[in-house]
Amino acid sequence: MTASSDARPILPPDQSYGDVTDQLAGIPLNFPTRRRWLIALGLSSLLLGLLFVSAIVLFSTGVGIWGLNIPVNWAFAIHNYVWWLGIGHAGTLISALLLLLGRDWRNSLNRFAETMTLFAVMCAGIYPILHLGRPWFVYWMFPYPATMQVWPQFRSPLEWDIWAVLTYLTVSVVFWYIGLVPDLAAARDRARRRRWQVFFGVLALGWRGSAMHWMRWNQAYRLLAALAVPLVVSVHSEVSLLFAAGTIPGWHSTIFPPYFVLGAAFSGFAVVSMIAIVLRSLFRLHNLVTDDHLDVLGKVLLATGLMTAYGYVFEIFDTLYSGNVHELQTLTDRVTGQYGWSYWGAIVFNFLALQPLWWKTVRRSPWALFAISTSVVIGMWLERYMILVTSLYRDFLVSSWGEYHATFWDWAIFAGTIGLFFVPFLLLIRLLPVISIFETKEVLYEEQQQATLASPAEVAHGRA
Amino acid sequence: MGQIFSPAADTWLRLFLVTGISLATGSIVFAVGLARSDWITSANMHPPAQPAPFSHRHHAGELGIDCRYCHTSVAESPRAGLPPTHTCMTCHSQVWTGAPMLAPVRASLADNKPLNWQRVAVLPEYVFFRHDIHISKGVGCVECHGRVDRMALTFRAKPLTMQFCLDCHRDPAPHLRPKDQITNMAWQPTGDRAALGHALMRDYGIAPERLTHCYVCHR
Amino acid sequence: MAGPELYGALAQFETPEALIAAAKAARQKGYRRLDAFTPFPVHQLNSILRLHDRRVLWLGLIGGCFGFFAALAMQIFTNYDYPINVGGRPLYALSAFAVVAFELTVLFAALFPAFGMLALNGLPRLNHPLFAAAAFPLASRNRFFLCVLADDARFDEKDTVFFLKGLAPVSVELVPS
Amino acid sequence: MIQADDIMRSAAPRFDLAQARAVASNGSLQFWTSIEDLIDQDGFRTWLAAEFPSAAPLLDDSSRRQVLKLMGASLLLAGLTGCQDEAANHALPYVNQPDYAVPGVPRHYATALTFEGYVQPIIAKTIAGRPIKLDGHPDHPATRGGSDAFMQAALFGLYDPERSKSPTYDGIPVTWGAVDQTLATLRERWRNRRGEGLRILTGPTTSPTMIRQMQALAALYPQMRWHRHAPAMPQQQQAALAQAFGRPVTQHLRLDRCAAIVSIDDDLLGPGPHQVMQARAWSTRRGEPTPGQGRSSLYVAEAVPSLTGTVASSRLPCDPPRLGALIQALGATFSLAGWTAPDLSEAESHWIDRAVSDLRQFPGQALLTVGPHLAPSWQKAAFAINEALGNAGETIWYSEPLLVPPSDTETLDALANDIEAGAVDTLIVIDCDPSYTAPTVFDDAAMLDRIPHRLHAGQHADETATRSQWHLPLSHSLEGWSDGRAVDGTYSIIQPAISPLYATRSLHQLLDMLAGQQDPANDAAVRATWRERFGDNFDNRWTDALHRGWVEGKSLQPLALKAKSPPVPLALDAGEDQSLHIVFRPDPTVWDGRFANIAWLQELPKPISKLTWDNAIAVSPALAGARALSNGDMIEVEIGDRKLQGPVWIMPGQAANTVALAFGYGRRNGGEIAKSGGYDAYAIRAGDDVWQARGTLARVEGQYQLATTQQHHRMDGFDFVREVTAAHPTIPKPKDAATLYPEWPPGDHAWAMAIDLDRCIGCNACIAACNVENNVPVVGKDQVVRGREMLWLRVDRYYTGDLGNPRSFFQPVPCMHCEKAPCEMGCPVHATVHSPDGINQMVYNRCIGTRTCSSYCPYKVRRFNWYDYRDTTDAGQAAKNPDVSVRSRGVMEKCTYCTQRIQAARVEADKNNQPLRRDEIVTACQQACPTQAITFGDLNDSGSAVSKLRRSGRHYALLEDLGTRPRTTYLARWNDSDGDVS
Repeated sequence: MTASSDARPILPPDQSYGDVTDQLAGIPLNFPTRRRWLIALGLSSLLLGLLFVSAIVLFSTGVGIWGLNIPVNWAFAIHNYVWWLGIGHAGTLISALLLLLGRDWRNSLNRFAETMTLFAVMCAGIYPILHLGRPWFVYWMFPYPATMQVWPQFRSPLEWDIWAVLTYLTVSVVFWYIGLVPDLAAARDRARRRRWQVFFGVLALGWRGSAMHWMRWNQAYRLLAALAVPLVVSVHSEVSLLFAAGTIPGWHSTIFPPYFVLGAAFSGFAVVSMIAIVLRSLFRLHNLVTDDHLDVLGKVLLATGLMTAYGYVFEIFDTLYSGNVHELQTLTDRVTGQYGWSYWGAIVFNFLALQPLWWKTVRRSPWALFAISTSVVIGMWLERYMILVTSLYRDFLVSSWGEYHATFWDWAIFAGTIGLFFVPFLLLIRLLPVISIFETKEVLYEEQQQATLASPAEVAHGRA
Repeated sequence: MGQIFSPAADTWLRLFLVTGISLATGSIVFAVGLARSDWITSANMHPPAQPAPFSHRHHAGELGIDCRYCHTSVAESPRAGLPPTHTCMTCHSQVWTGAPMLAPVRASLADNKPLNWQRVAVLPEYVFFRHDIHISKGVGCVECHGRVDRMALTFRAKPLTMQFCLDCHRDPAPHLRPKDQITNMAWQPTGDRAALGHALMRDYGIAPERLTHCYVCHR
Repeated sequence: MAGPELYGALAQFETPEALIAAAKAARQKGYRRLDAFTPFPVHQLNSILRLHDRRVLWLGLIGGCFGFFAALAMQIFTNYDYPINVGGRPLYALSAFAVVAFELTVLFAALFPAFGMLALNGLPRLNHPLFAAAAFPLASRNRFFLCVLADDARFDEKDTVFFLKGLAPVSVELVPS
Repeated sequence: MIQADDIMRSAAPRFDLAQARAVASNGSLQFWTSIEDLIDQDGFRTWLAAEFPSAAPLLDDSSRRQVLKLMGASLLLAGLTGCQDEAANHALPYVNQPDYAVPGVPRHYATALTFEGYVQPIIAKTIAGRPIKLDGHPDHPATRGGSDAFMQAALFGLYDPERSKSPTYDGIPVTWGAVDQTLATLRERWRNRRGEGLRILTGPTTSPTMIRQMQALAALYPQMRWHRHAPAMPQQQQAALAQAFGRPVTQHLRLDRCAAIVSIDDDLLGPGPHQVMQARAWSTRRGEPTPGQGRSSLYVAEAVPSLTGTVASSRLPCDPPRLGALIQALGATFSLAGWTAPDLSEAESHWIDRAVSDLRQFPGQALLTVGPHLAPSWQKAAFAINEALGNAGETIWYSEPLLVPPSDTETLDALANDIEAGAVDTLIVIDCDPSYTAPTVFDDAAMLDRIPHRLHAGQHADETATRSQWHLPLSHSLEGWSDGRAVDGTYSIIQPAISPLYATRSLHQLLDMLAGQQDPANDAAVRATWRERFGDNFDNRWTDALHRGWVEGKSLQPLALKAKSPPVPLALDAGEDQSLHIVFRPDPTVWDGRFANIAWLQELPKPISKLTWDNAIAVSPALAGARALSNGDMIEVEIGDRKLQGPVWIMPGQAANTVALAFGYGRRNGGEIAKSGGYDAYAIRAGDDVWQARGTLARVEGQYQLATTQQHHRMDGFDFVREVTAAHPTIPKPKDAATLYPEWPPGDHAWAMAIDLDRCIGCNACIAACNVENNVPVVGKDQVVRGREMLWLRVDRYYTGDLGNPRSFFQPVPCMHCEKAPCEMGCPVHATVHSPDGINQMVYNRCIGTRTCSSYCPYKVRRFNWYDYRDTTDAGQAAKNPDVSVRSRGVMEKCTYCTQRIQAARVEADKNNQPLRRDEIVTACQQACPTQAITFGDLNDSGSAVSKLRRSGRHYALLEDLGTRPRTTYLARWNDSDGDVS
């Protein structure tokens, strides 16, 4: 792996491989914070239960239980789908993009970031099915030799969606697992109880860390990373086409793909920061997830946030420049209309709330960063809502203008997906190393190499 | 510490993976096959129980009664029509007057209650099939109903899936016959089938490109 | 000590540097069937142990091409198999097909090398002679191992162990196969 | 529900399977198993099923569930189970097949409906013996095939599951036998008293048979008196005519001859028995104006926005007294003896000047009409002025009265007085509901109870029925024989399209029974009448009349009459009185309340307010502003000491100080749906002038949820509805929208529709027809509130300009069938695609409900089945069109250009290798439209009507610049508000 270009080490180098290994592999093997974990699991399970109940009601009664109507016949289902998927993207970007760029700080974050991706994408993935009028026919979207001889319609952004999301989910799982195997081996070798030994033993597939294995593993891992980056971009661009492909004012714009991708990364990094902050205090990982990490996350958040803000600006410019009467109407409705709160909410939570990040002290303060990240997550949720609803509720013909009011079931299913996200996530941080063990050791190794190369003075400076 | 797994474990693991994968793929293949099987299309299945054991073989085959004698409206109506009890009794008031197997028929006439036949060639309610146009375009009964004249008890002879319909709508020629042979179950083309088919297509003015869009059958 | 069939001799080192030095020495000594085991990838070893294998990358390329053409073929076939006028768009709408084509390209370009890597590495392999070695679990922790395989032409129980001991390892042990 | 169930339970034992089965025939009933349910074959089991109707699986909308449950009262259709049932695995042939019946082939009957005494000639399409579609009789001289919403929905009156199914005494079901016995004793009593105290109350009638029968009764019981009551039909006009010409006459308008029409609050094109005929005539003249001819300008001054006002060249909103002022001004201008010009506001005099100049410009080709509900003195001025202008005999003529006008002793008030005086011994109310429609006529509601013997005959157990000891179920017009005259005087003989579904009797059977006949045949009375009239050539002329749909000859002769010069009108009240003007109007969808139990009409948007399921109190924007009222606020309207409360609806274009109340709601009986909503305007309708009064209104606590299908109305800034003027008679053609897509090979046909916005009067007939033809479900008020109405064809209504007196526009919007349809490329499963002949197909059984199509649709014409809206009960099924799928939960649906009609026509043509005839195919909306605003046809045929219209200068496409290439396009409206289109 190319050496970190940071002058000063991201991790305190005064820790041995052994300690790191025991510390991280120890988390699943003898789990430190059972009570808090159980409480969290309990709460998330309640939400998950709510999801099941809502889904049963939904399937037995119909999507009418939602606040949908004509013209607003897409709302929560689609906009939460976009929101969840966006969150997922950060995981892939962190572990893949930063791997390729050789940003070593990512090694402390990539594992749980990827894990987060998996379940965020899962949450997103169930929405397109839930929102169908006749979900039991969802398999019609796949090309199979049916006796009716009708095939899927490959010009439809929804059809693209299915392929994109499934590809994304599969690749994310593979990428995550391939990266996990050496750590599973480490856990296996640390395990003392038979049950753990078998559990990790099977999962580790008998990884031995032979030089040949490592070489092939490197090729595969970096190749996957190289594929994951364009994949992420494509997936969310494609999701944006779900809207841009329609003629509806407020959707029919070429800025959507980048706009969506950046927004996605933005919300994702926010969630990563939140998880990082919680995990490190939960498992006392301050030695691995350092304030420097938070600092970097803060900077990334600020950067992506500003790009998203650019999106807002350009959207307005675009409309004014086009001068299209319907586009202008939609713009006014967004800013001043019935759902103006979603627009201004997005501005406030996504842009204004971000500004403190210009200050290093804020970036390095877990609490501040956590608060800002939360606001970003909310802000992005509002933004997706705004893009969807404010375009649909007043499209071309004044006569067909309508309103949308989310019902209890809209909220129930949304809350449910949060449970769907956390239950498996909590289970995995309980069962697997939350931070990549071997990559951490690799960083330490490289740092020590640097340290030996560098002059003592700099080293001292670096330690300070 | 020693080995966690015995050497056998690897064999088991591989076995497990292989079976898993083959099951997954196998089930898909199975499902695709099943959809075409008689079990799903209910073609060639055991004839359903009917109020009276009516035999097309006897009436259409042996006695050679024309289909249209009972299914009167087949040429001018979307549906072929089932014979009113009265039609049965035109003969059976003379022949087999006392036959026990005809008791339900007599009862039906007596207390003015229709016979409750079980349908055999059933299409989904969203399929709007029209007998009249098929008859007038030279599609014989046998094309969809099979050799009814050989069925002691009537059963569904063709799958009647959308595929079945489309095959003919896309390439009608091989399924066409002269109008006077429509109800002739036994008819066999003499000479070049293909040539005949295309000649008939011209005569009947059949344009396949108009026959495969959705509203032809669905509304 | 005449034991059973051997897998090889396993030497344990403190640091990657020690391992690298040992590996160099072993090569010079003429050992060819060498393997090293490290808790994290130590790239210098590749050159020292002469490890060359680009098949994983080739698999990626093959997978990509397969996915791309499979996707195109699928979409073009389905559109011509039952040609339907969809919103006046042409049957052969490459711009529309591009999306799925790209997704499948990525999908297979990722799956092939991933599973190829495992297969080439002979994984999963739950039971392996090395797991029997007493010190080997440390290979995933903080120790670095060099193993001279028993099927090396120059392998000799005593000589090899003696040689390895000369490289200042933490320990040396013979691994039964 | 309880009541409904009781009705069924009680009726069930008397249900006659054999009779009902006679109705049934060997028909196509795919829809019966609309998805899962099977129809069983035994009447009793069907009855059981009806006992426990399958409620739609809805958690949160009570009203819809109620509607559907009500549809469940369905044993009536047990008989229909003697049918083939395609998808259920049961097939039930006839026992004896009627000679005429070809299984699965619809039969058409020429017959008629009666409405406010007049007949509406129709063609009834029946399948399997069940009427499934009614349409105007295309050859009838009066209507020429036009429909109105009432005519279209009459079908659902027939299948209304809450119709009375058996006679009841004090609400307890009894047999007709019992009725006969009672009648016998009553007849004895009447005969002894020579009819003293015997009173019969009916609605208005033109039926010769009924008149003959009443005369017969009068002969039997000389003292008997026949009262007539028509709450929604103004009597002032008859009075005015009688006074003006010294004899009762009926006036007839020839709008097709009018170059200029000046209407003082006369809703010529509005709902009512004259709508179809007059709309047809008006539109014929309106045509496509070309310089120099076809000129037809329309000046309307009115208090409440009406359909006529909406299409007017120049509309002037003014409060009732000012209407009088206008008439005075006209009287003065045309120098009626002693008339002096009042002082007018600027707007008023401007309007008058233009109206007068047009009236003068076209002598004999102009028409001045005054609302039939306005003071007779005002109306008489119009007769005189028309005479002065030479319009009499040209654009307006007079004939013998069509309706037998009630003498003063025959009115409802006379009846009330007699009851008061205790002079009434027996009251027989027939097809009329005074205790709902005229509560104020009786001093107290219970007054009826003082009458010893009270019989009520009607189709529902309505308010009057509950006040009568006897309730006798009447047959629906489609079930019984009758006759009558159309508004143009043409006689029609009404033959049943289906034999009675329940143990009901027709009006004429009932009258015969009163005269002492035992169990008279359904057609006996009518035959008797016409045997007399046709004389010896009876059989031929009878068959001919039935076949043709009306009786030839027998049209009215114009009477040569001279109008007495009208008296000088009393000085108008100057209006110091600050109170408001409360005006009463029949409701455009439930009329006087008689249609209130028809869910389909309840959900039909009122033409102007677009409200459904309720009536509201319409106020002007000015008044609303002054009183700080907003839509849905509850207010109390007070006239004298009578009060009612209802929700406010702000009505743009309503006269500032006028408040409009609509009849037909606030029912207390007559069905669950009827009782479901609204206020009862009859409750405060009293005094000499029952059409307008002085009153006050006050805000009261509370908000009321009104269900409207259109929430926004302003079109300023958009050009959805375009206009042409004499100055700019054509719309600039758009440059051909460039497209990246190669053209698809053209099909053998290219279906398209053109809608002439200049002819559309927004009457809703098209929507009603579409709903019936395409099995469009009723979803219930709460679903409409949530924006989920299912109308495939909606009529948008837009305003521009000042809401005090806006220009308003109607625009029917069906699916545009875009050639480059955005919806289609959105669907992932090929569920909406294009056919070679250019139809944007929606394939329900392939739809998985992603709703992408609707999201992408710029016109939002698609409708989604959010719940299972299917009406799976027999009653609901019976009215369904078997040629159209009933859509299940979770699928999208929309206008298909009536593809079932296209397919049927093509098959017929194909069967004998003939090409389709030009303009052969007619869509349901087109067929119903009384003004022929909708044209459908083939673009490949340059001679087709639609192709011609597409070449018109007024032709344009909605949202043209989106490049969707709609096949449904519009003809711009002529804006002749500048006075002159020539």
